[in-house]
Amino acid sequence: MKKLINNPNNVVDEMIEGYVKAYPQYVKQLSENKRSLVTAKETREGKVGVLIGGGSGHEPAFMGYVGDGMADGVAVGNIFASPPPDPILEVTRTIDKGAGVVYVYGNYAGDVMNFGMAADLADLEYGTKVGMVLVTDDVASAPKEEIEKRRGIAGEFFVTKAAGAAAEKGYDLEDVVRVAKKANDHTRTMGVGLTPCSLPQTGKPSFELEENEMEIGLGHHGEPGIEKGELQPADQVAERLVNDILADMPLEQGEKVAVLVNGLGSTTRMELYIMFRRVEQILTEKGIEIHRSYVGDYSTSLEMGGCSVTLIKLDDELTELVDQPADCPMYVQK
Amino acid sequence: MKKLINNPNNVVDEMIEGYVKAYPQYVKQLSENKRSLVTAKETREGKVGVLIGGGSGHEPAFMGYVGDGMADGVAVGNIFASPPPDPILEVTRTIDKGAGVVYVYGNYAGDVMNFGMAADLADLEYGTKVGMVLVTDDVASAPKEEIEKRRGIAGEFFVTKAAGAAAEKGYDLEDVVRVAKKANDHTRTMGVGLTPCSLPQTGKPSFELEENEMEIGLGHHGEPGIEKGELQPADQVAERLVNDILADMPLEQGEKVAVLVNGLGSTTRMELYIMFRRVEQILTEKGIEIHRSYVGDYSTSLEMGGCSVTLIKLDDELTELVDQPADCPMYVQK
Amino acid sequence: MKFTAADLKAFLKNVVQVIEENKDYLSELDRKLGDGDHGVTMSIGWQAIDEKLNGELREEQDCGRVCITAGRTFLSAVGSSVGPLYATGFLKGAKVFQGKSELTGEDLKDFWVAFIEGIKERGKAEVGDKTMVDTLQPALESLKSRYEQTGDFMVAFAEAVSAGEKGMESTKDLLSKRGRSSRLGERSLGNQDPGATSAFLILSTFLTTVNAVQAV
Amino acid sequence: MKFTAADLKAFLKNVVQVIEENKDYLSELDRKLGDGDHGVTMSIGWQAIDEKLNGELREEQDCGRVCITAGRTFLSAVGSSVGPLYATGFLKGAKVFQGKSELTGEDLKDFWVAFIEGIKERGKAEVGDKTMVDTLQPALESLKSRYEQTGDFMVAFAEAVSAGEKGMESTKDLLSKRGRSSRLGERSLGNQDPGATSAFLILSTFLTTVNAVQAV
Ligand SMILES: Nc1ncnc2c1ncn2[C@@H]1O[C@H](COP(=O)(O)OP(=O)(O)O)[C@@H](O)[C@H]1O
Ligand SMILES: Nc1ncnc2c1ncn2[C@@H]1O[C@H](COP(=O)(O)OP(=O)(O)O)[C@@H](O)[C@H]1O
Ligand SMILES: [Mg+2]
Ligand SMILES: [Mg+2]
Ligand SMILES: [Mg+2]
Ligand SMILES: [Mg+2]
Repeated sequence: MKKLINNPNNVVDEMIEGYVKAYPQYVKQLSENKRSLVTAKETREGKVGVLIGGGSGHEPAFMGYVGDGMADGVAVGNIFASPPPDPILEVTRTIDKGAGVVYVYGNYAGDVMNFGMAADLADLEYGTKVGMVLVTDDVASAPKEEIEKRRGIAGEFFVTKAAGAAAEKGYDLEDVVRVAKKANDHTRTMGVGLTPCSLPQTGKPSFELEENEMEIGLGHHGEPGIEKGELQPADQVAERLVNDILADMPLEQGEKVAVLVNGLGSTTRMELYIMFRRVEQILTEKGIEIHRSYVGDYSTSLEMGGCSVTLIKLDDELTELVDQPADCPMYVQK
Repeated sequence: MKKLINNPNNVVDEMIEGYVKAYPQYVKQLSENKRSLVTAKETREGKVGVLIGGGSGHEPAFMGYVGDGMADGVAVGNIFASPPPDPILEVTRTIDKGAGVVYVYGNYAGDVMNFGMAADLADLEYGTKVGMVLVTDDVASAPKEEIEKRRGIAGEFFVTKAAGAAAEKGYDLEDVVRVAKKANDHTRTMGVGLTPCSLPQTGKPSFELEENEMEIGLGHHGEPGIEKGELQPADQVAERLVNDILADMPLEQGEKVAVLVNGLGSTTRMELYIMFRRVEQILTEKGIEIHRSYVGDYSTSLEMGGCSVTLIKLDDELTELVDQPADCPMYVQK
Repeated sequence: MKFTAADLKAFLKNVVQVIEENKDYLSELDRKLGDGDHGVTMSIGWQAIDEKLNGELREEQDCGRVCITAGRTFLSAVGSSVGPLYATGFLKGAKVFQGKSELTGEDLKDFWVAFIEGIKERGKAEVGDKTMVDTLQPALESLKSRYEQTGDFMVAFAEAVSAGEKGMESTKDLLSKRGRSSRLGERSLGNQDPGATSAFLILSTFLTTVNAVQAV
Repeated sequence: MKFTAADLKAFLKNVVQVIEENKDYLSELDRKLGDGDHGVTMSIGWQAIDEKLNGELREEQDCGRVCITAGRTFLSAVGSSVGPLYATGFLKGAKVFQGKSELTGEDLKDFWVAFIEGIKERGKAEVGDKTMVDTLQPALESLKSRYEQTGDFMVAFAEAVSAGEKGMESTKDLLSKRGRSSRLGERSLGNQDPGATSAFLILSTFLTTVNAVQAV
């Protein structure tokens, strides 16, 4: 797989270097750990800090979401690998403005351990109160009975948005954790993979699919999904994804959602809008109101082909948080 | 090539349908022609209208750039094909607020003829004054002696930005045309292609490159470029692109630019930031100041792999216009 | 010779079919030189004309109106480079046919002269630029001079088609100067221009159509 | 038996090499079950340890410090799942070695017990979950019981490695319950767990290292 890179071992550091140089008005690198980035703007004393992070290769997630109304800092890991505790800890110390820090991250074994260790150390070494919010939106990753085992994928965007907006509005630690957890509980994602990505170091495709196949429920790192099958027309794929979500999180007529149709990397916007078109039709047929829509690459898997559909059920509080402006390098909302 | 679509003949209309449903707060479809989109907000009487358009398949260009501070309307063509005069004309009529309309479009035979016919008809049928701004930023597409033959590629983003910001600020028709032409004169782009795209109707790759090859100067529609060669490390590719630009548009120490590193479709943000990293180093070494940077997919070629580098030389007027906020479905700047 | 509105529509129907048959070939030529869509574009445009032929043109007897509808329909359906070019051809040609439901050899000659002149005017390309004009211009010259000499449209048009074919083939050895492929320089050598090819297909389809009418 | 700080560092060096040799294999196993990076991750981590071995650990004689540095270095370099797991192993093991520049068989036994217990505690995985614990737990049990019976580390550790190997192989027939592959369900059957494999490589490399020391 051809890539515009230099030494494969340096891709993450070089990416971060470029990123920081591109947006000096938005982000800065911390001194001890170049994988630790925080907002370039002074954050308010007494504001709850929001910390995100995870493996790289998902850009804009996670580093693209540092800025007003979203996260105050991010710890960047190797490709598809949780960051270790050090950079998490350094970010934590920097963004703690006396009101504690909330960690929002995906429910993966590595992230759970590394963020967990960082939280323990933050408490031990600086007495920082840390709130933990695990994202578990991927319906395909475990049955409903084991919902706490589910992984976090594109829906993390909404959870981060809720946490970031709440912190911005002056919620305290407990309340930021509460709404972020509510956002997670109200969020479901189903994805479909068409073509693999490859790690720069191995150059090998992350999985194999025939020229006419798709994989439903494919993981965000190329982990095999729940069902391989013949590639269907976009309308049918959209129906499958939405129906799986609604089976898991039933929505009544009159309920309100925000929708995210997320590209995994190499899928065109054209295809994403064609997918969105059918998602909108299905929801409208069921009398579910779409309050706001997001279509584009919000959380990718390198150059993987495919997309995911995320629904977040909105109550008044979440509606207000979703609507709040944000200003980050890779995502701006007025 | 696998795509999430329905009938290949309907991709453009279905994309537009999805797009309009996703952003009712931003855009609306006109009644006579579903390929005609205008901003959903009421535009000011006496404001110069800015109209963009061209073939589809370049999303976010062009339809993603309708909104405050950018274009008032867009005419969408078939994939890689200029829109015919009808939708251009309908948009023109709708966005003319008495101060005339400026067309910003790429210098392609088809666009020149279709936009030209539309301008003639607008004058004839409604007496609308139309200003024409042809974008010609692609250095690779013709030698400097035939600069007027050059094609428009990613640099159209800056020309649209200049025109849109100027119109927003209340410039008159002549002045919007003047600054947009200045923006074009100050803008240069060089691209590199790694992997082809395919039209939904043919499914055939737009060109062929070996697994270790890249093509410098590749056109935005897969037109062959000026040089095929072995794939180089990102740093060398960046040097080649920037050097070709600077050979064509020399920049003195102390001069100021905005930079756009644009992905062609399937190239990851990671790669784009690695490219940007070297672009920034080269410019900084030469004492050229980067006033603002844009990195991402701003003008794609379906799922083509590769990227382009655009520099716009900024004087005070262009700096002000580049800095002005914008609020469009696929591009927001605070 | 007598060429009726029905024959004109039969010609258009034949083009629809010829374009469908050559769709992939035309796109393939365009992939070498341009953006690979020429067959797709021609197909979209001619399918739109086909719809009109099966619909509102079904009873139309005015050859001028048939051509106006064909031109406008083609343009609205495709835009692109060939939209304005072929549409202008049909619209200019329509003036010759205006109000007529039966066409003489002289009408047909005048139609094609207007058609080609219209395209040249619209696109401003010249012979040697590696465009459809390389097919159309020699066809035009041959048509005019042979018609002048013989007064026989059939003879003149048959020769025009041969001249157009040679012109089309000549594009293989030309450097691109117009359209998307002009950036190619040397690398455009050896490849036949897609528009020159579709223009030849249209001319030769007209020849087969008139021949068939003649033979009846 | 006498195992010095130099021997300990030789062991770590050997692991560096074994991991490099098995990098692609480990990634290949992870591609089947997870995200395909296990070999990449292990290589990054062990290369970082290698740098320390060639640098600040060059003169270090405290076996405890060697293990602390190895653990912290590995963790900082990789994060991931295996970062906290193997790092915890080394950090817990370091306590056993603290202040010692020569290690007895008893020390080595205690080290591996602490190492494995640490990993189990950190990851909370159980035997049968299809993780490295499937290699480590049987190794632990075998090591403890055979050492109790024989008092001979060499004998006990050799058997521990065999038990670990069987455990590793057993992961082929297990359904995933932990880590990235747990979503796979039935489809995880037939594939050996990458972490179970790297854990076995580490154990068996220790065995070869002690054997070599012994042989001198
Ligand atoms: N100015 C022009 N005059 C005449 N023919 C032209 C001109 N520009 C382009 N063409 C013709 O158009 C053809 C390409 O058509 P098509 O692929 O449908 O449009 P596009 O180039 O917009 O993709 C070329 O092969 C050439 O023959
Ligand atoms: N909770 C756990 N306890 C023990 N081992 C685990 C646990 N979670 C994952 N592993 C091991 O980690 C291995 C995967 O490591 P690696 O690929 O480097 O990390 P990641 O899964 O984060 O990509 C798995 O094969 C498994 O053996
Ligand atoms: Mg991983
Ligand atoms: Mg085209
Ligand atoms: Mg073309
Ligand atoms: Mg892994």
